[in-house]
Amino acid sequence: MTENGTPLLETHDVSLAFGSVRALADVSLTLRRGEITALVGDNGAGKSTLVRCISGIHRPQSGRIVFDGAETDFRSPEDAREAGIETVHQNLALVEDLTVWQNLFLNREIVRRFGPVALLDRRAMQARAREMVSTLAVNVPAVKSRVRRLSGGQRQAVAICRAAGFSSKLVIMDEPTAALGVQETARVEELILRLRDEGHAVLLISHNFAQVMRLSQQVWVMRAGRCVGGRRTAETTGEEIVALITGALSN
Amino acid sequence: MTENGTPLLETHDVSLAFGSVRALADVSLTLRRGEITALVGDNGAGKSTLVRCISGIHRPQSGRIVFDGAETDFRSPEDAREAGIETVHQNLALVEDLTVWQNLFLNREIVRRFGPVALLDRRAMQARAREMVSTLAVNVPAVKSRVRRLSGGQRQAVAICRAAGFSSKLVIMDEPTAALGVQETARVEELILRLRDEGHAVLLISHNFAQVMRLSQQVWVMRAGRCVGGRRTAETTGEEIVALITGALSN
Amino acid sequence: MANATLAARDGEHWAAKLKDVGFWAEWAALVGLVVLVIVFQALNPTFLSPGNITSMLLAAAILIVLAVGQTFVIATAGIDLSIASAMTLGAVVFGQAYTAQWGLVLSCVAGVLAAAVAGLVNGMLTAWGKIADFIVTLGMLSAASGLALILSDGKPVTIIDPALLALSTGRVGIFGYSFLIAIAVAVVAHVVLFHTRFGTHVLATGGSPESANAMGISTRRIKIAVYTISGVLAGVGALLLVARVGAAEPASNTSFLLNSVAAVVLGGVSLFGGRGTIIGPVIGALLLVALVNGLTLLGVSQFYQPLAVGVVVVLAALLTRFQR
Amino acid sequence: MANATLAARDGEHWAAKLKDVGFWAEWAALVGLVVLVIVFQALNPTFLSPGNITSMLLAAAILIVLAVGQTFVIATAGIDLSIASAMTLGAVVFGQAYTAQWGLVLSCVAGVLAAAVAGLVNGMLTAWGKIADFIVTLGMLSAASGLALILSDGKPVTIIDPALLALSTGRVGIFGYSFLIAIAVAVVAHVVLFHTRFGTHVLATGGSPESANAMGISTRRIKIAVYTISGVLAGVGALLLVARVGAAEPASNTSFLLNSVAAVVLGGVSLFGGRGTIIGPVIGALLLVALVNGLTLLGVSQFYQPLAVGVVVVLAALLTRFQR
Amino acid sequence: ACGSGGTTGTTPAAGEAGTATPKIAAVIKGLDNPFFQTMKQGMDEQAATGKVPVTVQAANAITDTTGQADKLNGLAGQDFSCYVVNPISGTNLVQGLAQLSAQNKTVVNIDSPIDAAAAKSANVKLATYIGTDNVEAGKMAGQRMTELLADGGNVAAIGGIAGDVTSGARIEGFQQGLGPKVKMVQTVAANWERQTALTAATDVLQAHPDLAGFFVANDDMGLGVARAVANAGKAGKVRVISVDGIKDALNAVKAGTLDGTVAQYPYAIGLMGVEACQAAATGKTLPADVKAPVELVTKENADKALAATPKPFGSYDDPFASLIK
Ligand SMILES: Nc1ncnc2c1ncn2[C@@H]1O[C@H](COP(=O)(O)OP(=O)(O)OP(=O)(O)O)[C@@H](O)[C@H]1O
Ligand SMILES: Nc1ncnc2c1ncn2[C@@H]1O[C@H](COP(=O)(O)OP(=O)(O)OP(=O)(O)O)[C@@H](O)[C@H]1O
Ligand SMILES: O[C@@H]1[C@H](O)[C@H](O)CO[C@H]1O
Ligand SMILES: [Mg+2]
Ligand SMILES: [Mg+2]
Repeated sequence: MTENGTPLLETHDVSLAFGSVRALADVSLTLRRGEITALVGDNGAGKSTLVRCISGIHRPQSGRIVFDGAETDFRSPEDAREAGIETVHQNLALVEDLTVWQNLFLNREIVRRFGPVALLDRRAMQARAREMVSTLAVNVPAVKSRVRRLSGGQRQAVAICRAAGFSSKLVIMDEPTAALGVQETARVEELILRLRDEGHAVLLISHNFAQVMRLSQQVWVMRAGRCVGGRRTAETTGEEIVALITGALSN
Repeated sequence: MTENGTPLLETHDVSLAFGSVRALADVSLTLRRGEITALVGDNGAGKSTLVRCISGIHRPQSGRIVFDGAETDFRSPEDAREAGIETVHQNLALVEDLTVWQNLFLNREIVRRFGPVALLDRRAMQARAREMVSTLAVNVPAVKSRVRRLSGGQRQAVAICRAAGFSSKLVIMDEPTAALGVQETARVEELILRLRDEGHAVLLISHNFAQVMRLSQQVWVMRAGRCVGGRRTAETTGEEIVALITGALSN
Repeated sequence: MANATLAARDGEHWAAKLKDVGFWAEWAALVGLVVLVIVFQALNPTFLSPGNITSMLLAAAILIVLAVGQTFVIATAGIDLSIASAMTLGAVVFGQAYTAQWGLVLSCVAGVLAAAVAGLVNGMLTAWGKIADFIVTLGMLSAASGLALILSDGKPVTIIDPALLALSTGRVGIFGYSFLIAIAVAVVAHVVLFHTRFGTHVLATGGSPESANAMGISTRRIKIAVYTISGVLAGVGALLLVARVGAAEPASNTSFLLNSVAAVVLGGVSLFGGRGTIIGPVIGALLLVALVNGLTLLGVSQFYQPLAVGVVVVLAALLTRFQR
Repeated sequence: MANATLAARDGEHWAAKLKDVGFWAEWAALVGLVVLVIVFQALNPTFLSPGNITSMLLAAAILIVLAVGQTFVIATAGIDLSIASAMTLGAVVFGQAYTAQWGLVLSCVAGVLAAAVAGLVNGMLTAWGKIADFIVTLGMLSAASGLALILSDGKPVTIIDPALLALSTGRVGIFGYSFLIAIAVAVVAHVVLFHTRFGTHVLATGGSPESANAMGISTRRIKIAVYTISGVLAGVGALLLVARVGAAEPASNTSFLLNSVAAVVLGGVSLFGGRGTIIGPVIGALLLVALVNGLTLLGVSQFYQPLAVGVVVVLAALLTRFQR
Repeated sequence: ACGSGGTTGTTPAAGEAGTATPKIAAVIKGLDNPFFQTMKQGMDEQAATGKVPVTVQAANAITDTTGQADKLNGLAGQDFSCYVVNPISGTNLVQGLAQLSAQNKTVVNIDSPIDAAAAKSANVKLATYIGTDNVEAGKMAGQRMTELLADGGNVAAIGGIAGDVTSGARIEGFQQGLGPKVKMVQTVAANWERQTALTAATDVLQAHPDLAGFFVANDDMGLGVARAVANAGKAGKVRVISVDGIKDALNAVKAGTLDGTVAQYPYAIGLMGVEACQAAATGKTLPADVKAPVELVTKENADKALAATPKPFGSYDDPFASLIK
């Protein structure tokens, strides 16, 4: 069951509406172990909403999500993180007033126990944080500076480091390289490949086709809240995907 | 003086430090009328900071900015907008709790005068807003919905519409297509070209080289707060630009 | 095609609104008020007698005016803790001017002006001094009541003026003049907030000062303006207060402070700024006044009244629980 | 190379901090306090006499404890308006228990528990009921003081207990026991806020609830916890209060409410949450107490005192004007 | 609650006694009520007459128990020899006073009594208590109300802050003074605020259309209640009696808008407070409990009261006057 290529996550007819806006309509798709799965679609197609359902922020109004063999009903992001899902949200989910290292270890803090009390091991976290950040960033921000001070790309690097830094079964990245420079993008792509090679499944959302074709094994396409098709990357072309996205081609 | 190809904006040795972080160090560059000028560089290189200086949010600690023949000393973004500079900021500068149309017309509201009182012409603004947005967006958001409800790409479309919608001499776009889908990106690129053809100067910040090479006439490269070089796009290659960015090539 | 979807969406606007819990949340104060009225009326039929309605509306007038002022400030994510003591200052200045034979009109102007200046100073200190709103207006709360004490030498001045008496007792049908003035203030405020550029800029300043700034809105000027508005309305409240009690006193009026903010928040306006209505706070003010009136009518013991007020306020607010 | 830059940057940390105006802003309350002390001492040498220092620190003890509780709430972008009336409730419950011969220890527990329950209810209503903090705690302000009135039948109870008397009069050097307790509370609070996971989560909840939530922090649990902490500290304040005045009274203690928030804000903590210190509010509390004490010592006329307090509070806050 | 306590009537310690002029500090209750200004006026005038220095401090609000204690502590550190205190509650100043007693400073209690048991346990020695008997004052109002309502009727009471002791004592006294045909139907708390009292009275009038009278715990509120009665068109039909005797209330009694006020004489209380300090400084033994004068002012004697204000129009017993001759 834990072999590469077997399904890790499946959504079955997941639907969610915000008032009169149907953000997700009967979305069914599959993510496999040891693979990079891409999710593409126009702006407002519902990609981020799906991510938020999988990572426990929203609860689908109908449909099922099966993760790691068991049906899940995440009542909170905490449940999803416990189950082994780390997410880089499109809005990054950083706390601007906290420092880089505090954000990296948010809710995963390293503590030292003194009898009944557990105190933060700031040193250890700062040292680890420095390591983590310097693998990705070029203009490395000081780990003690507040996230508020970072440039757009520096923030994105911090969010990615956080998701990659903790052992998990699935890493979801919602447009991880949108704000990144060339060098940083290259590093993140390396990181994504490394995660896959270490056996993690990765769900990658990206508007960058070259990137999708380069990295992924499977592509799912969303249009106006529906999942309108899936292809093995090796068996499709950029043109076909674009046609699916725009609706020129229907499944 | 107002002919295409003549300088519209020049920065001379502009510098700015935040505490001990030198975000800009003696940046000098030129933007010409009727051209698309690209500004590229790693994350944290100082691109957005430069934009914020030009559009009146920050004031340079030293150096001069010459716009449209006269030395400027914008004391506020209002001054810059008055002078004819519209900006799409990287953080979009939208007010989440206001509606799409309110954001589009923020500080440019259409009013109807009734003697001494000027009341908003909501109808007119909403109608114009619908037109503006539908030229760019694919999943067109309702103009009466609050920006808080929009997807990442929808927001970006709103911010771009706003900058493009008002006559100005210079339109600055800080990573305008970062969150956009394929179709939306294509539309924004069309828009940028149209703006140029209508005689506006455009300053485009982008990490997407293909885009930069496709659209711009001039490229400036920043590295760690400095402007390390400029090239006519026609006379350079993606490789040379990357070399400048990484520092493999110095000017 | 895009345009078709669009038209359809805007068409669904109202239907969607009614389904949307957020919409109901904005009207929670109204729902709360209606529930309260039904309960009180069932328990004591005098509650909805014309006489009692008149006196409730009269009692609410000052609070409505203050709540409207407070709404402007809160819409910019500020808070005016000095609103009640600016009112006290206005009342005392009016009283002194009146006693000094300045005549009614000039005295009114002086009273309103004094409160307006307190507001202006608040605005300038928050805008230029970059001091937190809470501290500036807390300082002003103290300073304005100190000034009121100094000016009045701590003594109330009885004001007997036929025009003021008419203001506090005259009415059109069941609506007393004071209440009508308060409603007029609210209507003007609604137009200003939702139908002028200034109003949009107020909401933008509260919603995201950086974005408003980036779009060239002078958030400083907006801050100064809203605090001045709050001051002016405190001054109007002062006149209504003097008319009502027939005297200008250096009393602290603290209950007006908390109640003005409570009315605004009960009216569905977020303390974090950027959103707001005028009708909400007006209904919030009516709710608070009706609550105390009803409890008194029912003869609820003085010891049980605070408890009842607390519980009802929370219950009314529970109706806003669906707010996002 | 990257790591070298990094080390250098972290090394510049302190030098940079001293140059950074934001750093000074955080210590503005301290600067304000020092300036105040110098001025008062110059004008009246009794100010820094050991006796006066002792009585100032004693007077500050309750405010410090409340300000610490308020800091936790404000760090999550909430506000506890009921802190002073929870204290009143705690005091009354303690008084009733003591009069009913429960013994000192059990009575103390009962008093603290009563205030803690008020806090817990605040927390549950804000977290689960999704009602604005301001309204919930405003309701509780009213409800808790109502309960206090009902329980005490509106009458104060005199408490004569040697242990409590020792608490309010005993001292080590110039430091009274009450003050030492307050300092102990502050130290524990500092450790909790900056050296535990819980503290980080409190700041994250205030800084960005959505982000905290997305990272799996239960912002609800945090909200409930901070309000409970605020309640417990209101209970501790109640014990110090009873010891100080020698009686458990259903008095409203409103000045403690505004002062507790003022101390926190003067201490450089933003009402918008996400940032905070403990030392700041402690100094803020000392500043407020020293101010009143100094003005009294100087014999500033009673009418001019509120004005002076207002002006000094704003001046002290002006030192934070460089805050970003 | 009345009558005061502690170990009173003590002679100040020998060291402090003698012919020296006392240095006096006074801590009174509030700022925004003329009652306390008149009290201060009495102190100031006696200070001028007797050529003794007096420093007067007041709490910020009539509810600010601990703030008042802080003020006392601020003064306690200085070299005053006599402290005149008007505590907000029975116990809020006890701790500070304990300190003073330990240093053998003279403590004079005026207006509101310090709780006897608390004073005793903290070893607070009070030189004397001078103040109004609030139950008695209420009783006078009750008796007057009964006279006015010859045919009986329903009355309501408007009190200060819920739970306030002074207010409670007055209302209690008022009820004791009522005859059998007059019935109390409701008590409402109006926070000592005129506007609140006006609103509360308006509401009570709605609830009890047959109401015949109001008793109000102080004049400031009483004027608001009178206004409410007038607004309801029931002037003259609904009787209003309050307590304090501030100038505006005396004028209102004269004009007939108020049916009576039980005048206290804060002027006399303040004045006697200073006299007590002077007497103590000369080593005299002070009487333990001095009843301040209280007079019922009605339309008939309003002129007399107005002419004399802030002093009482009748004669009253000042036991200190002879001591400092
Ligand atoms: N909280 C919300 N309330 C109301 N509508 C929402 C909410 N979140 C998303 N939507 C709507 O749901 C739709 C899908 O949004 P979503 O963010 O999932 O798009 P997306 O595919 O991630 O787009 P992008 O590529 O621009 O990020 C959009 O029309 C958006 O306006
Ligand atoms: N307000 C600020 N306070 C402190 N430091 C800042 C501030 N704004 C930017 N910086 C720092 O200045 C440097 C330049 O930032 P800037 O945002 O201009 O980069 P950028 O070139 O736009 O990068 P990106 O491509 O990631 O958007 C960064 O190191 C950043 O951390
Ligand atoms: O006796 C006084 C007066 O009645 C005043 O009006 C309120 O406080 C009491 O102490
Ligand atoms: Mg998205
Ligand atoms: Mg940038």
